[in-house]
Amino acid sequence: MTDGNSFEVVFSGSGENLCKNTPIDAREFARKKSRAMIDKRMPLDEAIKKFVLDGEYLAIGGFGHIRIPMGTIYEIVRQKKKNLTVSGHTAVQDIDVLMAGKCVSGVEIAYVVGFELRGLSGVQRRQFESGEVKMTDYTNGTMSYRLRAGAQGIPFIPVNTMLGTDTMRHSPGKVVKCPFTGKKVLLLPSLNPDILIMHAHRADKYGNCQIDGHIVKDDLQARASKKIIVTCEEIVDTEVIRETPQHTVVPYFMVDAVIEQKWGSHPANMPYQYYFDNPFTEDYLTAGRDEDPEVMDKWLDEWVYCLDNFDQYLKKLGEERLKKLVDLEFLRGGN
Amino acid sequence: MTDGNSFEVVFSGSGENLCKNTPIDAREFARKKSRAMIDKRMPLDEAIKKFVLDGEYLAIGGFGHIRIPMGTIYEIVRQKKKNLTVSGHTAVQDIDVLMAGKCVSGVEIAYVVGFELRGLSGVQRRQFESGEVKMTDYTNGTMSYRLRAGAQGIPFIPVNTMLGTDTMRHSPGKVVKCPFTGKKVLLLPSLNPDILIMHAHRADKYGNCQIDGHIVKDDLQARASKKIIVTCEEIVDTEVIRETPQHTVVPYFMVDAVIEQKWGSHPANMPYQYYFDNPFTEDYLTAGRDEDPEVMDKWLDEWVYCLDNFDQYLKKLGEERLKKLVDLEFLRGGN
Amino acid sequence: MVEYTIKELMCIVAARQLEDNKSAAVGTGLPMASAMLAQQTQAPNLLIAFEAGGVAPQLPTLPISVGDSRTIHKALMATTLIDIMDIIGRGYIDYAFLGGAQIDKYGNLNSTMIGTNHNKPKVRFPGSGGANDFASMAWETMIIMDRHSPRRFVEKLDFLTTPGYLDGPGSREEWGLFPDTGPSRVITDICLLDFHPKTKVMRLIKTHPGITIDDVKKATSFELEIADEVGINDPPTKEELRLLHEVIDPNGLIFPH
Amino acid sequence: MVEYTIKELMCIVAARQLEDNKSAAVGTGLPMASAMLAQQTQAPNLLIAFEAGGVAPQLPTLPISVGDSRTIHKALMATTLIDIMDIIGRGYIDYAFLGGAQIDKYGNLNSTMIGTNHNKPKVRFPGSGGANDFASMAWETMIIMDRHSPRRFVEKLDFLTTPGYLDGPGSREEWGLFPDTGPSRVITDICLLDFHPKTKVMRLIKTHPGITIDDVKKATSFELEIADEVGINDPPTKEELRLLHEVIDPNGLIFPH
Repeated sequence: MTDGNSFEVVFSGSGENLCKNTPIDAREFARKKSRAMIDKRMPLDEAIKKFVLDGEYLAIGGFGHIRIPMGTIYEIVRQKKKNLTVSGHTAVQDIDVLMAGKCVSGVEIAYVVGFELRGLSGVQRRQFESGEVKMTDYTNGTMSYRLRAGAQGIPFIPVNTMLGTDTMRHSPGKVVKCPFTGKKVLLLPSLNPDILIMHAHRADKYGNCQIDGHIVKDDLQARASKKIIVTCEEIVDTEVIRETPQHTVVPYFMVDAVIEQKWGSHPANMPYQYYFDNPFTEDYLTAGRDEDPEVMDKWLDEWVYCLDNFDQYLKKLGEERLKKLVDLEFLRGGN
Repeated sequence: MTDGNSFEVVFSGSGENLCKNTPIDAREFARKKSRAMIDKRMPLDEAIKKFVLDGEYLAIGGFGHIRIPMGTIYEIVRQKKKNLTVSGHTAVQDIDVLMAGKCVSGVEIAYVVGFELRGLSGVQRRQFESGEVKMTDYTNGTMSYRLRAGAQGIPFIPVNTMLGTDTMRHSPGKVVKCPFTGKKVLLLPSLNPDILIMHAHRADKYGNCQIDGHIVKDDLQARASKKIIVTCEEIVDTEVIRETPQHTVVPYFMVDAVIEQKWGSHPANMPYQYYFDNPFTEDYLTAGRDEDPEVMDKWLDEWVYCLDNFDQYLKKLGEERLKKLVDLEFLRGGN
Repeated sequence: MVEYTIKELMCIVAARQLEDNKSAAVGTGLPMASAMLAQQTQAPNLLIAFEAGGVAPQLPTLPISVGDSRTIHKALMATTLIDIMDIIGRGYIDYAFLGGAQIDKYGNLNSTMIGTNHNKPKVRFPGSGGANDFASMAWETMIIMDRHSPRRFVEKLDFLTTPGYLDGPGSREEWGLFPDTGPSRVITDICLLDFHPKTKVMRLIKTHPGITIDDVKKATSFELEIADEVGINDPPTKEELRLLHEVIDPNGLIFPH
Repeated sequence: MVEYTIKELMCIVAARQLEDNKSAAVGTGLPMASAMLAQQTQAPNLLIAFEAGGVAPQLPTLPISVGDSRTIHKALMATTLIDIMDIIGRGYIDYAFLGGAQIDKYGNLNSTMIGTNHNKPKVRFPGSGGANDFASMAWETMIIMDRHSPRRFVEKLDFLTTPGYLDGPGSREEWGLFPDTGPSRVITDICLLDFHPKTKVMRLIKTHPGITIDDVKKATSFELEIADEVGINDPPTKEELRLLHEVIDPNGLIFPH
């Protein structure tokens, strides 16, 4: 070890890294998983009981109102999981329902509180503004970069963003000069969530998953996370996967549980299958914005606690309503 | 800037970074390219004249004997380009022909000289062992990681490989302790090649490219490189690209020239289209292994210099021979 | 005379700022509508990229989200969020097109919180989303601020979410942000601003019809630069309004009929 | 008695080392054939991944390259080289399966050059390829060396391309390589070796039929550890040979008929 150079840290942020896993922890975890093709189908409630533990760090697939695993979210609330730390990578209705159900004690934020064009969430504002939920701010890009580092198994990654801002000051990032070029970059710690919940277009019973359209970040989240619960619109034969291997986003050996859950992203948008259920989300937002928190509790009673599972939720929605979302997706009959 | 920490460099390698571009140079270059959809079709010889300049750093798409842009390689040799530095990311017949044509003065090596199961190359051994071609050694993984950094626009990237080996000692890498976890990692400089030559299954005339099967590294090379020349088996209407946007590996605005060149990877393997022309490669290797370098010069005369273009090369090969490679690919009539 | 709302005017003025043959990464709402309008007018070759992975879609209608399936409808590429960020980092995106809750004289934006304690904000906003990434790495940042008022155009932000020129000339470079980047335009409900090339302070260049320079000064808590000749933005043309209502937002998502 | 070649024996002995329900990233040639044979025998659930992006193909025949189209034939995933590297870095690959030109007592490999001057090697070999990455990040490294001789089993490598235990116990960890990783088996044309758990020096555990301990010592330039009981590798069974010739390599690419 011949050189005594050093590499100056010109700034250190004050934020806390809310995920305590290192890439080495994630490796040890991966080592114990079988590489065999095992049938991983199980009821959703069983999967949540087994794999989502109080106090864990949760990553959620999809983006905003797109391809988010809402069926799984409702089940986590139904089981009253506690003290989850959530990766808030454009987190919208997914995190909102979790927070309404009092499941969340910390969030690493890129985008929360907002429902994009639909305005702000009352539920999230109350919990963040009261200080009861811990926050560390990042950006959508840097949350992805942290996952990329976690997927690679490296403990940190340089980025060209956040530099000079309060977003940086309140993060755990450190600014250093590149030892090759002298350019300043921000180093951020990698991210290895305990568990990823995601919703795919199709999977086989072993967990090989395919997604249609933009992958957004599910590929990185899957590679970075220790455990994965996949719901999908359809469970297909492995031969279907083998016909288009280029289309596989997550290989089976990373996956712990597979559940067929048609409409599993409702009220969100499943590209090429169904569009947003906008009135449903508006009603939900309105309940959350009511000054009386019991209004939201009543919503949860009606749509989560009083139902045994997601199939009952779908029954309650009714076929007509769901069919209309398919028409909307295919631009039949207005936006 | 509040903190005076530093970040110890415990080792610095002695190797030279043979690519002088920084991510900032690559950005400035990208800024000048039009974002308009412009017809970029042109004859291959014109593209090479215009975009491949003596002394540049060249990246080559594909891997080993798979999906390499041989038509473009032959044209570079035909035009007697000089002093290219080549990214040798499992470089086999592609780099061999360039070196036989005396086009190469430096190589960043992950894998060279070998033709996998077919043994070593006489051409490359002579040029590397005489010291006439500069070498810096890396690995296949680290060459990809350097490209990923170049694609992200960061000047360096941490990796978990090469540590403690002579491969590391002879690289420009630096070993540091992670400022978050204390784990040692190797930092390598990012890579932004001057030019990428690649061969795709299909592209439109603007340069939107799709590849079938494993992408290997063409996606990263495209994002990292300043200029791109694409040859493809087929030029398709843009509507074809728009039908499966998930399948697009390189978007048009990165691309400088598009050339339809059926069989453009011969004698290599184009997945789902044609298999290796093994006898062709064996004959080529035999010529290169001859102690008399004129034997290789004769091969080049016959297959490159005496032909005006790749179409003449295909004519010389004959339809029967090419058709057989399709049969081999689809496992009709033996390996 | 053509009737129009201020929101329509803002969208149209913003669209007019975008040059042809350039590229834009756009946020939800007005930025998206402006970029789409520019494609229909002076910038037919404007490349639009969406944060969630959609590149150059043929948008059948205004997307409600930067990730929704409209953003990949007949797109040239449907990729990942990190790929879009890399593409911006590599210098392929000319315009970052954003909004915010507060802005300061150097074009820095707050979309994180109101209050003084980050752990217990008075009002919690969404945070950066992709805004900080876009404004850090794209060549230019275009900003739409929908209410120009002293509480939003402030001397000091409650939280600096997204970088403008940070502490002024040279400050972006000092922190390691890419050279020759930063905000170039601010479009508000009363005016159009750019940034003084030397001081990097926001500069009034055009007011909206009926607004005076003094109105703008009063609506701004910090001291603005004022261009030597302050122009007046042309009101929307009939064609611009038609495109907005019939082509861009036929369902009245942003611009109700 | 069954007739066999030494190459066949090496491939078969190597295959026998692979446990079921594990995963292997394999190089060209013997490693690939061994992993395929293990799938046909004691390790039907062995996951095979190829450097160029093929994961769990249904190999119709022996691929000639780690990237050729056979390696994605009816695969579960066809991805990128960097994704395979990431998957290894994340701990999903149990066996790196490699060869080399020289090896030292700590299982370090040279596949780069013979000579003393890196800029002007006496013999230039291919270099690392993916070998260094595999051996750095997979849990175990299995090594096949096709000629066990003093010039190949050396005290000091001409170039340390790919890490074994580097300078001995603790050395991998000191350089930052992942804990609890390193070479576990060496299969040669005369014997089978592992590594002493304390000293990390290569240890003879089984000879091939007809080979003595002394033969192995003479073929090795460094001082080997010798297991308390050195066994003898069982010769190939008829079934193993049948699988090799009829199922794995029917075209005689590696094992001519």
